[in-house]
Amino acid sequence: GDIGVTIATSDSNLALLIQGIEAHAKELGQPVQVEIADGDVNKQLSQIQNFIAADVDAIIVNVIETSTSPTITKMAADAGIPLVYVNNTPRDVESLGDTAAFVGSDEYVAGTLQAEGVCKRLTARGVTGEAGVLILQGILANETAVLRSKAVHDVAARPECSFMKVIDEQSANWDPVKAQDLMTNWITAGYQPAAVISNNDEMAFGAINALKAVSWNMDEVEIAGIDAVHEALEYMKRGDLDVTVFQDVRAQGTSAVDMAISLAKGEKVESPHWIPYQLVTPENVEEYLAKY
Amino acid sequence: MTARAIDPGALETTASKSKYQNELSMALVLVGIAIMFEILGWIFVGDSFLANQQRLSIIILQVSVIGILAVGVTQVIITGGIDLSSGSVVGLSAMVAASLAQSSTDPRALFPALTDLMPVWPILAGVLAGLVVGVINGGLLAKTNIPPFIATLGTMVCVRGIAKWYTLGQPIGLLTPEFSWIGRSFNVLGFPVPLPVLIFLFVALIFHVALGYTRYGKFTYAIGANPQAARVSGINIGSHLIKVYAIAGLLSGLAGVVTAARAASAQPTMGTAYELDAIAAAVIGGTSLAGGSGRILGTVIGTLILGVIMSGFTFLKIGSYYQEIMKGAIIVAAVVIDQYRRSRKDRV
Amino acid sequence: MTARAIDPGALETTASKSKYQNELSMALVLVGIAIMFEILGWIFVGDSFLANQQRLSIIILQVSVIGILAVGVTQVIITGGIDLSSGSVVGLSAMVAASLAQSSTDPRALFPALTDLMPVWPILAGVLAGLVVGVINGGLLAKTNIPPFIATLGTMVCVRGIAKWYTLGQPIGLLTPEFSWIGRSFNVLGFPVPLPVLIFLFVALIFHVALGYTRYGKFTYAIGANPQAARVSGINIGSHLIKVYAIAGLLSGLAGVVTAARAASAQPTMGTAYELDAIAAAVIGGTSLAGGSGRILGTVIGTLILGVIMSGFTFLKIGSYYQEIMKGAIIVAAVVIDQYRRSRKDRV
Amino acid sequence: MTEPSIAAATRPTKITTDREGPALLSVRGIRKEFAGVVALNDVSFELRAGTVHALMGENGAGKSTLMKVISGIYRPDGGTILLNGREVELTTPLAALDLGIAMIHQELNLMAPMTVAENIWIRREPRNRLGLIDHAELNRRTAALFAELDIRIDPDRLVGDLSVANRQMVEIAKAVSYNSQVLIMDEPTSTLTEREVEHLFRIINTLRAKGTGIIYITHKMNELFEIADEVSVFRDGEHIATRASSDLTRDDVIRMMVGRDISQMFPKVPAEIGDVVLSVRNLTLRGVFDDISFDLRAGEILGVAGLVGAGRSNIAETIFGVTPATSGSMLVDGRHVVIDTPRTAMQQGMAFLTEDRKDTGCFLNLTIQENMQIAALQSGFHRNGFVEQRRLGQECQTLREALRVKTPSMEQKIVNLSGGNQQKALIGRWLLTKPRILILDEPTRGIDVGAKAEIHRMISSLAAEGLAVIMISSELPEILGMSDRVMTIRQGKLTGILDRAEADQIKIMELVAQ
Ligand SMILES: Nc1ncnc2c1ncn2[C@@H]1O[C@H](COP(=O)(O)OP(=O)(O)OP(=O)(O)O)[C@@H](O)[C@H]1O
Ligand SMILES: Nc1ncnc2c1ncn2[C@@H]1O[C@H](COP(=O)(O)OP(=O)(O)OP(=O)(O)O)[C@@H](O)[C@H]1O
Ligand SMILES: O[C@@H]1[C@@H](O)[C@H](O)OC[C@H]1O
Ligand SMILES: [Mg+2]
Ligand SMILES: [Mg+2]
Repeated sequence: GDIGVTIATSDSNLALLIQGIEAHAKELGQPVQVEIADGDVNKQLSQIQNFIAADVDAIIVNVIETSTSPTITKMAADAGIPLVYVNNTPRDVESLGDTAAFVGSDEYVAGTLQAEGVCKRLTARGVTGEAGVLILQGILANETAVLRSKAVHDVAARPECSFMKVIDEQSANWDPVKAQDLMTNWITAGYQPAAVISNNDEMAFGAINALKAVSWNMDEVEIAGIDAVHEALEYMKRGDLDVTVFQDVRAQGTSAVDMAISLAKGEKVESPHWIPYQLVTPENVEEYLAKY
Repeated sequence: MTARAIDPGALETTASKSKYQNELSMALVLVGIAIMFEILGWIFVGDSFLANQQRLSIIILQVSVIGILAVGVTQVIITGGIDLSSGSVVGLSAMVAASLAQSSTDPRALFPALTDLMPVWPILAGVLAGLVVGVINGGLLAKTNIPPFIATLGTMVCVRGIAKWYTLGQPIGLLTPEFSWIGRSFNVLGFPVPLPVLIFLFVALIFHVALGYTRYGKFTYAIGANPQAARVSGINIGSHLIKVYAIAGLLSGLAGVVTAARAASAQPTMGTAYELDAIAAAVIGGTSLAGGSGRILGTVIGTLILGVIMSGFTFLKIGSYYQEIMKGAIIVAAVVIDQYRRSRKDRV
Repeated sequence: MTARAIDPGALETTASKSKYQNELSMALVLVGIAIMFEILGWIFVGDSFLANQQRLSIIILQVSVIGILAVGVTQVIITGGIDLSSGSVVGLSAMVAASLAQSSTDPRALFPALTDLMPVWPILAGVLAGLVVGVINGGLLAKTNIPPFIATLGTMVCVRGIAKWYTLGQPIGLLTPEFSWIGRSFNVLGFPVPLPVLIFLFVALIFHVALGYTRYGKFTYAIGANPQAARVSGINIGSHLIKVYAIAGLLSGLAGVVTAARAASAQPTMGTAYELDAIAAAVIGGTSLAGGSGRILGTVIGTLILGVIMSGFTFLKIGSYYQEIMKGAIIVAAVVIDQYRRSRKDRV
Repeated sequence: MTEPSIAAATRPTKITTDREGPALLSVRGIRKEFAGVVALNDVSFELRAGTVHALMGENGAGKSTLMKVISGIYRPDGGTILLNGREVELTTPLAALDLGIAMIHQELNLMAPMTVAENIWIRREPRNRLGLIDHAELNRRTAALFAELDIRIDPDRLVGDLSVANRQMVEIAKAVSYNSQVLIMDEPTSTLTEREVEHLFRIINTLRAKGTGIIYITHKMNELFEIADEVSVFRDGEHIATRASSDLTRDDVIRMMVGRDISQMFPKVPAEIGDVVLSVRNLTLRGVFDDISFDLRAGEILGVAGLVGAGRSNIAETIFGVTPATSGSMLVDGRHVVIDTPRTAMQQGMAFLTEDRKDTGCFLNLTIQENMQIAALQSGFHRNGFVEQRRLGQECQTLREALRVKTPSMEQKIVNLSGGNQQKALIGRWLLTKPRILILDEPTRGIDVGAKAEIHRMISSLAAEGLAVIMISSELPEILGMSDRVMTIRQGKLTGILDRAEADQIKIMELVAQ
């Protein structure tokens, strides 16, 4: 039978996740049915119930809100259908039981890598005095955004990076245009950031656009994103973006399919299964460009 | 005494036959869409769409929250108004209810002293939160002269902000099983029926009666049909609008409680854009945005049409982008077909 | 012939003075809000809100896309309709324009054969995409009897689906510098003015004239004020509605092009919920959802009020939850104050 | 010239009442101002129980405004109102209703999507033990009320489906149902034909006998002498005088209203009748009217008579393309034309003043200027899409003066005009299109005597210049005075076309009644 897949919402990163899932399933000749929940918990629950009604072999869930995962886990378990969470960490990741599993990457690590990258580059440039940092946050209700931002604060609290001072942080809802307006407002508020650290690449693009619009010297500011989407690598090659973190969502998708098939066969899988993040800087950018 | 005096007996029957004619017409559209999915199901999926008990209950379950909102917004629209805040109220009341429904197993409970409460408290709190917003909406309209669109747009933005501020954006999980019980299914005549569905149908029934058979209902129609005439007939428009919006708020609050119970958790973004679906359900069901006409029965049918469309596409395994494209087209088509049927009937 | 013959000259001036009275009243509210931020700025941030050239231009810049949509939707609302599809059209036309504005440095360009085109092509394509949606909206209303809310809700859902389907959810980046130039600033009388701001103001000017001084405008108001009377007066309502919705669609398309150029990239989700802001701008500016009244000047002021609110809070470094809560409250307050001022004037 | 009254003989004789009875309602020193207009200036008058008190005055004199003050719709800027000798605060319509003051409004004020019964009993619906509305009882009460008033309308019909006249009867029944001490009627007969007027007068007489005080506003002089005990005349917001109607002549009233004499009521200018401009052949709208054929010539005024609901308005609407015919044909200047929208009718040089000025006439929230110019914009007054506002403004101004539209400025919203003045502006709208065929449906509805004479003179002289006119009217004197020929309609059928010479009331009544 099918594997039912429900994805939290449609954004570029998750579109890659879908590609990863669909491509791998096709290779294996495994039919999948992908639904997108548009960020609506109710809708995601209904999609899962529809999958259960259609009696699918397994369900892959990119959960919208980690806090809803216990409900989902229970629904699948009651119906006796194997379940794989992907990308977003479920709240009950430690107690998924034998028929459910998780594959993803640790958001906190992403934020940490990103902030460390910025810290290193600032140190290398010889910035020693107070270095102002602005944080562009994703949707604050997403654990992803919260953990990534928290990691930045934690890195800035380390002695070797303590010259980094967070001067303001606001949410731009993962939206590049909102980020652009926010950055512009920050500029006019008189901020002179040494770094702009963004919860994802697309918001970083917005910040870059805003800075370039006022002919800011891009060498004097470190811009960091997360995801290493293709466009980000191009921005990096041009010297606009300085740090990003490669989240291998396609690999997450591939593993999710594999794990779902194993579970459906009644096999045990290792959970949680972490796909590592990788720091991308101008030094190694070519390597990642080659992946696209 | 009119020149074309028509046999009054004949008229009586025409009138009573045609009372639910619009609803009948829409019900036919609903059946038509369902049959379309049934046929497509046999052709493309080799399976029946309707002969699946579970699916039938999901069709209603997944729109029961929208349906509860739609019952409220139908009344608001009949008065000639609109309520854009209902989706945000779902978010707020879900948060408020959930915050009082946490189980003591959560070490990080929001109000550690208020865990493991009886479900009646979170339910009351959630509904009350909705009521308060509704009274504010109604009060704004009664006391000032601003358009309902702006008043409820304002509360929509504001209430969403409050929902996020409540926990600084954090979701609330680990609710007591007693509370999440509201989201579960029950055996009704041998069928498993989810409680949210029963709540929706119960609410619909109550307000079907209230609109059709009480003064509350007559005032609601009168205000929407002709506010000037309502006023000179002695209706206190302000105080009636407060009632109508308060009820809509209360129902949104209830919808929020149901949402939290279904998910056994609450997020401040819950219910985003639900107001549009709720309004769509009402309008598809024949409620006119010009005010003065509409019925809950129609809204229930409109809600079911949305439910069938959502389930149908998933059932047919249609890619989600195509689903969206077709969902838009079908909403329009449903209303066009309905209008066409009605106008043909008029001509005969 | 009347006993109390009043000097007509004197009265005419009252009338012409009062022609822009509503707009004046709203402008005062705008100024009031700006002054409030100015004062709060000095108290809490120790800085001036207004005495910052750049901020002034940003206030308009960040709402210029909303403003372009609002100019279109104002006309639609004046006919008694509504356009919910404008936000989705922004997404679609941004995608369409961006797909023809990619630079050849992108090895994975969507149409590798169509890179490095002159900006006129993507602009035309984006605007055209909007126009097509607008014509569909208008055509639906002209040919069928469905409410504008449903017709444009349908296209809203449908068009968003098409925008996502276009690249299967992928964004389009790496646009040519010539195209992104539309998002840049220019020197006007020594001030750096972003081109989107000029486009917005230009569009506003054109339709201010069109609504006030052309047959197109007079028919638009007449249809909204009383469609039956408009028909009896010889107006072809169907064909006029097609024009109005086509223009609204075209402007949404233009807004999409501007959005893509500003961001130098396009996502299919661009413009989500912009329709609400655009409608809000029009209604804050005095356009009545009942149809038959409203002016572009008011809409421009409504747009600026939204802009000031957005910038003001960021300027005051207020946390985003509070921002949201207060944004809702201020939108309502602005309209309440305006209504209050007007009603007091009526009494005098 | 005396106004003929066909039904006078059948009407009950007027019940005379004690003129010196105590005041039921007294109004003292009322003042009401709207932006730029003093609508009422220090107005006082008294209404006695069991009398009919007529208010007369030119359009815009302030009659409706005063009534709205008394029924709690407007709050006066000054003055007091006493009911049974006690001062009352009439802050809302509800307060007025509770004190026993009910009103029939000049403009229909009904809830179209609701049924007749629901409209009448709104806020007073009978309820059963459960608190739910007892619809059976509701209909029973309506039936009883209708039986008492001898009205025959199905209580279950939607008001929106009724003809204008029937809606007016519903308004009357609703107002009566309040059993109030004071009943205000603001031009109740402007949409009624003789039969209903007679019917209304019977109702009024019954109420008067029961002691109800009735304020009756009308522009129809003959009604005054038939029904009113006392007459108060208003001019420009001021109360001029109150007299017993028996002490007055028609000319006295007019002199008080207008401040001068008006000699000629229907100054029909004999016009040279030219060629046939419009031929209607077997025109049918299935279920509404059948087989209507007639010719209309240049310079001719064709009066159309019929009872309420006979289908006169429907025929006019079909000729003008509002509701296209199901069969039949039309020729303009001998050429077959297809007229399926008002637009195509206008292209043939037609113009059509509709009967219902609120629903199909006025753009209430637009200015007088915009209301007047809209139709003319179809054919001219624009260059490259731009409106030639100056030229148009001047033409409108000329017409406004000719029609005596009372307003401080053309930039006023038309909703702020008195009913009669709105009607004048709408006539202006169609004259501005310079039509060759002018269809008028109840053209002088709600128009004061002075302006009516003016409008008649205007129509008549336009006809003399070659305009062909179809004039539907429920006022027989108007029909007889103005028409070159009279066409009679009964139940959707053409029953006769009479020449001016042979037309008289008796013949017409024979042809229109069943
Ligand atoms: N809401 C309003 N705003 C401004 N002016 C008004 C308003 N209502 C009435 N008026 C003006 O007050 C005056 C009196 O109007 P009113 O309607 O009382 O006249 P009327 O005597 O009833 O005339 P008619 O015989 O035409 O019905 C008119 O000049 C009218 O234009
Ligand atoms: N929309 C409608 N639905 C049902 N019946 C209608 C409708 N319009 C008109 N009628 C009926 O058609 C008949 C003719 O109406 P019409 O208004 O043409 O009569 P009329 O001779 O002009 O009378 P009036 O003097 O009232 O204008 C009436 O009985 C009316 O009730
Ligand atoms: O880009 C973001 C991605 O990094 C995160 O995993 O989910 C939300 C996305 O928008
Ligand atoms: Mg009047
Ligand atoms: Mg008629």
